[in-house]
Amino acid sequence: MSIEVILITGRSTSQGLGLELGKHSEKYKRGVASCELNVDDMRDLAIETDDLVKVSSECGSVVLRVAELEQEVPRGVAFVPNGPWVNLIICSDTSGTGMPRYKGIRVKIHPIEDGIVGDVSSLVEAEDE
Amino acid sequence: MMVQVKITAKKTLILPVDAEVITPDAIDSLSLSKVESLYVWEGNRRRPLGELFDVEFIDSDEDDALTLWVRGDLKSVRRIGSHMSFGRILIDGDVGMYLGENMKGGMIQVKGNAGSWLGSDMNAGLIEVLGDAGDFVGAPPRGLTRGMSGGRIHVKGSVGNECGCWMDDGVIIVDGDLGLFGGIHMRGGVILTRGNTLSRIGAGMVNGKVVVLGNVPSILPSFTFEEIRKSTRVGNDRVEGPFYMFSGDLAEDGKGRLYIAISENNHLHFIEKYLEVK
Amino acid sequence: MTFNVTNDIACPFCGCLCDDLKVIISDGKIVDVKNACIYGLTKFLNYSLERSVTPVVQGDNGKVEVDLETAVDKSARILIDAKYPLLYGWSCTSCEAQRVGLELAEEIGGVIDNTTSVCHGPSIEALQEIGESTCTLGEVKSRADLIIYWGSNPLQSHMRHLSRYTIGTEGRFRKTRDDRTMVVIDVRNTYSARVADYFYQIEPNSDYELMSALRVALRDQEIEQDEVAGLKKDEIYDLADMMISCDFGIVFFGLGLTMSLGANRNVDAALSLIRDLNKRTKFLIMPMRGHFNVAGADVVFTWQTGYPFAVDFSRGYPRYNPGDTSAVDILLRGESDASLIVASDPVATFPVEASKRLLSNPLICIDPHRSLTAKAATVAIPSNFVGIECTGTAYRMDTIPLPLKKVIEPPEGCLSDVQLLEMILRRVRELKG
Amino acid sequence: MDLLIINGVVYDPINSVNGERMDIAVHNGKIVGHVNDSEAKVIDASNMLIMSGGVDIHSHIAGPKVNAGRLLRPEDHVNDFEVKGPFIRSGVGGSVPSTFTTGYRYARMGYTTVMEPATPPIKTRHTHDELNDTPIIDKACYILFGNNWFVLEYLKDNRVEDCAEYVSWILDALKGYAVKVVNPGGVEAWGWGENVRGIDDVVPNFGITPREIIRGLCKVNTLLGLPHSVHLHTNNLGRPGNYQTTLDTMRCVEDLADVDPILHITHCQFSSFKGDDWTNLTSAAPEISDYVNKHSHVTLDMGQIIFTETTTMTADGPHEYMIHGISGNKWVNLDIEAETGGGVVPYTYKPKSYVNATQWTIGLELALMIDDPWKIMLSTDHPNAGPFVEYPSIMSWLISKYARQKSLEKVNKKTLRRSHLSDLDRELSLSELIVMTRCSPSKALGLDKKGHLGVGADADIAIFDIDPMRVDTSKEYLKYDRAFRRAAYTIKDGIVVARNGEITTRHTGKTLWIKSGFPQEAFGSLINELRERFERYYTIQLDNYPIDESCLTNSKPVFTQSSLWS
Repeated sequence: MSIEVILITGRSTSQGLGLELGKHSEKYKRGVASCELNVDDMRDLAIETDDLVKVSSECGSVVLRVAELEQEVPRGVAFVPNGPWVNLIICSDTSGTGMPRYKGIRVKIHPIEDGIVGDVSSLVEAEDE
Repeated sequence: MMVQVKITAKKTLILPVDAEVITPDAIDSLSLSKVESLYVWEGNRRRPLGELFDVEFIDSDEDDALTLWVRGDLKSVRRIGSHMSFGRILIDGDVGMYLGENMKGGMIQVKGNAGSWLGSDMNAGLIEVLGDAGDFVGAPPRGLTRGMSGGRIHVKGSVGNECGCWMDDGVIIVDGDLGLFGGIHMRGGVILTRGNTLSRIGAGMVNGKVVVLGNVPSILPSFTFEEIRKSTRVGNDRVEGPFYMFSGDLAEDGKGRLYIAISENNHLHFIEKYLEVK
Repeated sequence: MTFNVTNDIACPFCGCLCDDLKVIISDGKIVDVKNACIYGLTKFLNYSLERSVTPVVQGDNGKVEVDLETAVDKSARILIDAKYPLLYGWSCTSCEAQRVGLELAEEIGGVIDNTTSVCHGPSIEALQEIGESTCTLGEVKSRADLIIYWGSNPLQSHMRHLSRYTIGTEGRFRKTRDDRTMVVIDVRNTYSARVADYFYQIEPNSDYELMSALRVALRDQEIEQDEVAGLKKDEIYDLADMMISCDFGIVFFGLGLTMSLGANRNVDAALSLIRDLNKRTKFLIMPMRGHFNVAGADVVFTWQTGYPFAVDFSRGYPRYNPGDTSAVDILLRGESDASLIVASDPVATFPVEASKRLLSNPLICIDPHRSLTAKAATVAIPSNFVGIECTGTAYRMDTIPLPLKKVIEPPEGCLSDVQLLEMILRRVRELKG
Repeated sequence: MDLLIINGVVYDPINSVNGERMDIAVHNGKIVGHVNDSEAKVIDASNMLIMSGGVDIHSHIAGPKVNAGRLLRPEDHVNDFEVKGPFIRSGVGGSVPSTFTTGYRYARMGYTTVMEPATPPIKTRHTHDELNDTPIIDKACYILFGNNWFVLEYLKDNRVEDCAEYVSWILDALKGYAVKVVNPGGVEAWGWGENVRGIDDVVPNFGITPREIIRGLCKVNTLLGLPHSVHLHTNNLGRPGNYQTTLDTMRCVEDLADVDPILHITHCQFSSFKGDDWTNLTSAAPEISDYVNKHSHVTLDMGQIIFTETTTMTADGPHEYMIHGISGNKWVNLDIEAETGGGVVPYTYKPKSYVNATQWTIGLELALMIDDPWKIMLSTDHPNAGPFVEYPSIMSWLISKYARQKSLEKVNKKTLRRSHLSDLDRELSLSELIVMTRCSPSKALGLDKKGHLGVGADADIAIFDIDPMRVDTSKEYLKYDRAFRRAAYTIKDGIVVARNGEITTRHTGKTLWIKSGFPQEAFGSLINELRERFERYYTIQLDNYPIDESCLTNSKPVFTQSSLWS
């Protein structure tokens, strides 16, 4: 069972604090490798807070933890804080403006039982030339 | 007896290569060694053309204009045909950005895909791309609010965003799809796309015409539906409709016109109720 | 236990650059900060938690700690050999360091770009075609009776913006909160939306359509569609009336415009809307700049090279075209063959495709944090925290320049960005002969 | 390193030397009587014209407004750039060059001192950052006071001495050189999108008129003994019929003048319009020059139009919005809290445009109809009326009737019929031209070491490859035009910095500013009195407002005498 939503990325308190508390801290990972969904969408996916979901766009996919709602998220929208995890599904094409599309991208979300949230240092390996 | 010049990239070029000397104007009436000693830039190194490209003069019996036949992996080779005013350039594969920028005449044909800013700020001449093209087709350099002022660009594939940005005049034909903001800030000229478009076509246009034969997801609220038109002129030939004709962009008191093929856009049929009222 | 308090400290975190902080130090450690928000407080109290002090070089068999001269020499050699080096970051360091960075980029024929290109770069690309009617924040404090936050959530990203500059202030001509109206236009019902007088919740990726409708309403023409961007036609007319009938209105816009569908053109429409409004009343607009000195990076880049970011020196003179010479595009096309990252963490902020390319070439990182970029770097050189351990100049989001002060000594042997960059520049010139 | 320049034809009007063959000796950056020529570097200036380095009294080269112009117009730079060289940093030109290029291009033209005429106090730190990156030339900045809330409040209550103390503190704290006034009261009204019409219009919310602001600041200027007079951009600038306002402005301070001029009307061309609207715009140069000829308390600079594409930028926010309305070009507006405003709009002056052609004649008529060259200085209000690199074409128009005639053939016919220019036969002599480009600006700025080649002067020297004895300024103006564009030698502080258009060494000029003679504790009480209002009007802390002298790479304080504290 999966749904298609519009992904919005942005600042969050834990993301902002993480910049100063260090990006290797557990607090940063818990706060930033997370995804907020509207209550009705969560019901459709039969998931609750702290479950894991796989979020995939046309450029990649990432496993995130379903977070408690810090601020409101409308139906059909998902909110994920800026950070190395969400960057796994952000496309690098900037259509000539220098700015990749960080907000308003179409993604599929489905629950995933055995997924694990990647550790921050393992997320980005060198491009194998 | 006209000479054809064959220019072949020696290796895969990874670093950005500025090759604005690859034009008939720069090469005309030069000896082979002179052509090879023209300078190009590979990243921050200035290199003679001969170091990166094999140059060959071929006698051709056809008496048409000087032709440059450019081959090899040219994806990162930019500004070919820059400020060109006569002759022809034939490109076998893909080619990099700014192809034919500020072109004043002559013809360029690309068998593969072209990068962004294709025919940037073009005044005259013809560019034909058999594959796709990037963003900002015909657009001016940053900050200028007058773009392509003439000439013709025909892309058989699809193009990216802001095709024909700040266009003053000339014709752009896209057989494939048109990206976001097609014809943005247009002041004149015509854009025809046989494929579909993304949204916001004609945004900010003050004049000029965008003709779409495929599907248009939506029309900006700052355009008003005028009437249904049977056909419309693109360059010197006619394209059959029927079309919904919109005028705008009202946000700029614009007199631009959008021709949207009715057959592919039944989601717009609701506007026909305005026909009786007008 | 001796306390000493340094006053009027500028906070090196976000574009608000609040300069009324009081930093309390006891026994050589910062123990408290008055007037700062949670981000500023956290930075001052925890800046030295996750930091390295000695340079590290990626040897054949793993990382090796080296002295500064070795790290500087290796960095200089990487930069000289590179045929298209990318120098990126610059927004979280001082203007003085940015000036040395520009001289280094020119010396090695590289491309220098700052974090503007993935923040408000599209805003500048739009400004360069439309212009911008703007002001400094004090004009808002003194005169503004209509304050609109569009695609921005200040209570999350610029926590003291409301209390220091807009609805929470007492201005010469706006004494109380009732003299001002606050409007939020956003996709989510955020903290900021909850304190607004009016909240317009719009559909994602529809800012451009809403602005088109507003500009039609502004010209007293009819909006033909019943609903635009998720708002009823009448709501749009009401918003247009509110904008026309105020004495002094301002729109603060954030990454909601620059990062969603239509990035630069969303800002193009916003700048045009504000320009047209000036025919009817006094209206201004201001981007909510993120990092504490990203505005300074644009200012310094522009006065030295004529261009605000994405400046290519590869032909010995400045060239500029975002989409060609901007960091993410260069990395996506795999065109750079080395990189120097200063005061930024692109491995954590860039899309994965771009950051992978960053790691597949020699990478030099100058940063006080133990960031992802620093951990992956070929040469990682730790530096001081600007505005805490060394002085400098920074520019606020409305380009007002402010002095950054030194409140505490840096660790032994740890130098500032300016000193490190000057050492590398000197070494580059020695090696080039 | 000593320098000996021999066999040159020297023009030094201040020391009444007008075309004499003489040698000039330089030691330690100063002009001296003689040097022993065995050690000195000798420059053979045979058949060459020698004068002191150029002094530009009004040129927007640094600061927030100028940088907004650079940012706004990448298209202005893309085709005009300078490549990195042995002694030069790379940069871009166009109408608003980058800072390095600005310094080099002035030096190549033989200019050695340039004044940035408009910086808002709260952003002057930015202006000094840019001046530090403007090589070779000496420089200073004028600080904007005409719409400053503290100034308006002091002068409304006629507290002239308190206002003088405040102005002296600002100049000292922010390292400024002179008092600049732009559309006094009008830019404050622009904070609400309004303006003031004439000098007796009351400024909304402040109950004071431009006349009172101008008179108040002239009194302050005299009280503080500042080297330069008040530098004024008049109300109603760029509006048909504004010559009346300009005359009223000059009259309203007549009674305040004693020996030295009390007021400098800058870029006066823009303030000398007659007629009711653009269609019947005519030149008011006769009226303005008649008044200036009959009085000695006013100096002017031209603001001469060049027919080219340029970028207008001024603190006069409402004026720039008007230019946006006329031209439709992109518009930047920059209102500054409690102090001033600003605007930037690209604009192209066309010879075929009746208005632009008339503006072009007004500037030249002013220069030719004002008899005393010490009262009218050469300027284009760079880049507003045109870029400074075009000064040589203005010089040609001034010294040669034929040069004017050639350009008159290209202008709008209606302008040709109506303008006085075609029947003005006066041709300035070389000495008069040198007065307008070096001597009178130095005198007006109180720079006694500049503008002349007498012993003790700064060794800022320009040598041009043209023999004034043999080449006639009137008929062979083209040769002078070419010579003035690229000095054969430019010498700054006794060092050869440019040679035939090539920069030959790295050099950083001085930044001049007025060190107040006020005792520090006097400032202490002023600051305490200000603090409460400052916290209310501004969004930065009062103690972060001043600039430390260490922020200037080459600081040169200038000391003044004032009755207030001696």
